[in-house]
Amino acid sequence: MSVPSQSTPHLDSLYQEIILDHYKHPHHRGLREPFEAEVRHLNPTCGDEITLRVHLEGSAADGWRVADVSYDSEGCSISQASASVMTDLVIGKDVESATAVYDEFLTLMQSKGQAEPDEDLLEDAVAFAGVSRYAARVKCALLSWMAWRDATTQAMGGSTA
Amino acid sequence: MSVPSQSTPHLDSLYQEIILDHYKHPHHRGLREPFEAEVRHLNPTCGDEITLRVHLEGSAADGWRVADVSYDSEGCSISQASASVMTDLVIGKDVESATAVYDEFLTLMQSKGQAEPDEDLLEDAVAFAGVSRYAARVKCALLSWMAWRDATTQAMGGSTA
Amino acid sequence: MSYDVARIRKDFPILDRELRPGVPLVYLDNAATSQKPAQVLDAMRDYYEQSNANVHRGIHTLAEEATALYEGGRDKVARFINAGDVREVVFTKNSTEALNLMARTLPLGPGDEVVVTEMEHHSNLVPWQLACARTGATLKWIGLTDDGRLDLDDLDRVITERTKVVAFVHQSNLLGTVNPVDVVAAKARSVGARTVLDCSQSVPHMGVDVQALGVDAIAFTAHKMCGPTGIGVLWGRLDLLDELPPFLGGGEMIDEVTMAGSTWAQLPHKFEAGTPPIAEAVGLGAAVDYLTELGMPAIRAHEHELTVYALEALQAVDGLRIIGPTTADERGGAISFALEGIHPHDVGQLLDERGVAVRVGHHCARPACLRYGVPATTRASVHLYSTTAEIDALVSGLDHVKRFFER
Amino acid sequence: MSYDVARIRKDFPILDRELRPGVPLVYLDNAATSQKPAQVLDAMRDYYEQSNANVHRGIHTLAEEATALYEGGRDKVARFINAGDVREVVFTKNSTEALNLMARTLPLGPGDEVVVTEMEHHSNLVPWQLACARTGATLKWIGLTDDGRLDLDDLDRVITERTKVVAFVHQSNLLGTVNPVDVVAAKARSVGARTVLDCSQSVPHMGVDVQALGVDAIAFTAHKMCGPTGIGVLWGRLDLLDELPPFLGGGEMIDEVTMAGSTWAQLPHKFEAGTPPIAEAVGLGAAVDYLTELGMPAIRAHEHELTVYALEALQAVDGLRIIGPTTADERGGAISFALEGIHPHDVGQLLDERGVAVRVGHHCARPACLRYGVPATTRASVHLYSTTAEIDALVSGLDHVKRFFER
Ligand SMILES: Cc1ncc(COP(=O)(O)O)c(C=O)c1O
Ligand SMILES: Cc1ncc(COP(=O)(O)O)c(C=O)c1O
Repeated sequence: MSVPSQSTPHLDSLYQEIILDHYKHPHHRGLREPFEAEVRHLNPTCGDEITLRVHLEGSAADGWRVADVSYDSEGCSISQASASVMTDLVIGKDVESATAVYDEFLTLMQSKGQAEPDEDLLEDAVAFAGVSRYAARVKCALLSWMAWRDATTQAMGGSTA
Repeated sequence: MSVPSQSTPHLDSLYQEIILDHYKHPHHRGLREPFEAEVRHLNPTCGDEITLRVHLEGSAADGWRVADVSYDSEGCSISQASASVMTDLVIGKDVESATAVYDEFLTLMQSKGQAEPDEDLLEDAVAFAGVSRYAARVKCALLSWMAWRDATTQAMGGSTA
Repeated sequence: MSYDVARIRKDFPILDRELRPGVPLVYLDNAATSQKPAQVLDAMRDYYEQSNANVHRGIHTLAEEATALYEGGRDKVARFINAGDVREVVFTKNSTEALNLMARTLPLGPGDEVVVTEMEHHSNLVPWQLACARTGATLKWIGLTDDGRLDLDDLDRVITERTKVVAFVHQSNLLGTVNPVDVVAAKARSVGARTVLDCSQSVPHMGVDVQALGVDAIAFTAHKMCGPTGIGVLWGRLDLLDELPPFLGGGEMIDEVTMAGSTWAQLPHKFEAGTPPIAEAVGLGAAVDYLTELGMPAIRAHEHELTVYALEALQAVDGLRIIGPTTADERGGAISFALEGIHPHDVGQLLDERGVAVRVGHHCARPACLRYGVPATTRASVHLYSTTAEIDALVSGLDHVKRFFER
Repeated sequence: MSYDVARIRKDFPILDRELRPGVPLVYLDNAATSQKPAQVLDAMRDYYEQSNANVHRGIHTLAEEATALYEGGRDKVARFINAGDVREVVFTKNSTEALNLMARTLPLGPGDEVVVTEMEHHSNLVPWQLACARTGATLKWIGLTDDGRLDLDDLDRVITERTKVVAFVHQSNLLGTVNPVDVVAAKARSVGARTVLDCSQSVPHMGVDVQALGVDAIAFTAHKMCGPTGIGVLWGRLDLLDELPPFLGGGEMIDEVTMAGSTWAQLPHKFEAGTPPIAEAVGLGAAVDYLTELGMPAIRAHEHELTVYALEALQAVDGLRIIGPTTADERGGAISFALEGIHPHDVGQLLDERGVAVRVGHHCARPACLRYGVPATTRASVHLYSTTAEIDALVSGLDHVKRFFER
């Protein structure tokens, strides 16, 4: 039998300065109007919670643009910082490009510390690379992203991007 | 941890000549009339089965006497021989004395090979002393005795001896 | 790299045991439970000595390791049976719980019918009897032929538009029969019934591919496949398991709980209430590794050879009648028999004296015993480490038994 | 022969582990699961290497040995909790199954009421929610006081003539609170309700005498009391268990089976369908021997000392708030707390960096977390091998956590 992780990598790789900054000074926080969809997501293991609103502009024909993402959340530094970083990354993008970022972030989180993140696409979110090594924290980092994805799908009328 | 029985005692102590004799030439076998109670007992683990009838004489006031015990059974040598020996021992006795034999036999069977059986009371049934060492066979040896006890209680109108 | 049974036996410490001085163990009770290789015992011990923690809810190192090891066991099982999705693998305490889970949660009502077979183990019969009693559904069954096979002539009569579930055994623990899963499953599918396959005796002895089987759910149990006691597996199609209500309630199987009500976790956790059998999942994973290393086809070939050998040797014993198929086609290595005039209890006892461990009784398949007019049978059953020498010891033991009672 | 914790720790190989070079394990997650002494691991390994067989149905030597060892485990458990009759001890897969068994089989119907408390573990809450949803009964609960105790003022309001079952926890896994069983049980008895006590956190830490408790049934789980995963215990009064219908159907739990219907085995087998956790019962028996040897009063005294020490040390940490009783009276050694402005996840993660294993989250007691206005807590919990040095490591770890987030 091989024990999965005899040695935990140093925590600095989890709690990057960027993460702590976003945690202490979150961006785009608070619930705003207008919005087309609001969702509440919950991480039942740890009680992390987010209520998130998405405001889109455009149409199915012309394409959708993420006009605003607002949220109210409770949780650990990882989940809080992740929400802040996520909003930075998706607001202002068209849904297709934002979804590409989402996909890249998801891949990174599922990589168990093995992926080489795409810095151009992920920007500040590369700081979460270390989180992917901590199975129990991956859910924290993904909470806001999942909520965004869910709300966006709803806002587009149920069709997937 | 102590392993319960590193060495099984020689089987001759289980398959005594007396047991084999009763097995091959069972006494009092067959279902007869008259009878006041008939029961069917079953050992679900091994499929041993007995249908047993009890005919009593007497009354609650004057005491009951075991006038006849008849049975039809299927099963291993131990259960067959035990039924034969049991009928030899109880038929003709008053219920109280027969119950004393029953109690003694029950004690012997639960002794895990430790008891000193009362030969005067048990007669041929002392041959079953070795069986008490084999937990899985104790039920075989007891099947007919339990059935007799049950039928006798019924025959006396539900009152215990 | 041929199949080297002498080398394999070295992995199983218990096979070296002498019951009494000079009386080595001849273990032919494998259908009841298998022995465990050192690899499995080591994996569990390592888990307890290095990583023991409760799973899922913790973020400390041990909890992460324990979770990875536990879920690693699930991954291994999923690969072993070729599950399409690891979430289809639910850990239970044994096969019996897995079958009860299905019988409790599949929707049934008055007018519905459940079909089983006359060769079911009680664990795939009693749960359906209870389900029918509870819901008002009716239990029907497919009968058996004299030579120990499903009576397929019954299929069209028994499986009808009213049939909601067909639950049947892949390989019979009493008769050794391997059933034609495709035929029964196709018939069930044609009337829209769900199929539940009891694989307790097949997964340990042949490659089982759930995607090829064409059934909706299967159950099996670790202790018969070189794994530990205390853990079994329910595999079910994701869409089916998703539809079903929860079975047991408690920790781990919930999403959100308030005093007023609760919602359920995702699969497979919805069906895993409470602390799961963690060390046991690690042990089962190691057992699956062990079986995979030897190769299920090689194991099956070895056991098939033994079955051919044993069937021939046993049928040469005077007064011995096989209960079940008398040839090794579509049949596994559990062989039940009756010895003329000698009760199985006596057979088993006298064999034990010579170190030969067989099972006697109705083997939790009493209806099939009744069908063949025997209250009980003697059953010898092989596994991957069994040898022809052990079969020889059985046969010479039977000669001894006969002499003993003829004297 | 005083309580020598240094010597005791030698029995637990995992306690010597370094998570990383120079970072020894400080295991304070005992309420989630305990560690296992070598004695328990040896007993299970010996069982597998020497006597492994399926129980009850066999007459060969291994089967007899396995049965004796399995039933020996039951005898030990019965003595440990002072059961009046060994048949009152039913082996389940964990506490959760034991509680589900009661919730499924106790008769309930519309108009009936089930009473729980707001501090229940999900395993003693969700089964009753499901039972009420299934039967039309109503769930009510006893609330909590601000200092983490049952609000006994609720008793007369909540427990009424309509109450059929009162299910409550002996010692809370979240708050540490030890509940006044006698008061609640007396009230329940006065209205003719059955009482089910969740002893998952009490049996491992104090002497529990079922005849003295005055309840009808209790549940506990081996893995929290130095035993293996994969086995739990339901104890119930013989007359009550006798009345109840079976829970799971299958092998071992039957008396007579035909296709048309079945009858049930005697207790405890009626409730033990399928192959039971055999090695696990052997391990639990060894755990009980281990606890008995140390002595439950000595264990309790040791843990009480640690609790006093920890409560004082933790309350000296600035910004730390205990969720639950702040003194060690009527309280065990599971201590939940909140650290001002720092989420438990972050606390747990940073403590883990220093080798300190604590649990964070709602601890499967979400309603109680909601009651105290916290989504989650950090929980440190001791066991018989814990030391004041480990408490010191926790407290200095918390200082580190605070510095980390204040920088
Ligand atoms: C109070 C309490 N009840 C019930 C349980 C459930 O025990 P298990 O998960 O072993 O079924 C636990 C532990 O998880 C507990 O602490
Ligand atoms: C065919 C079959 N089904 C079900 C079972 C039940 O397995 P378990 O006792 O592990 O639940 C067995 C073995 O006992 C079996 O042989």
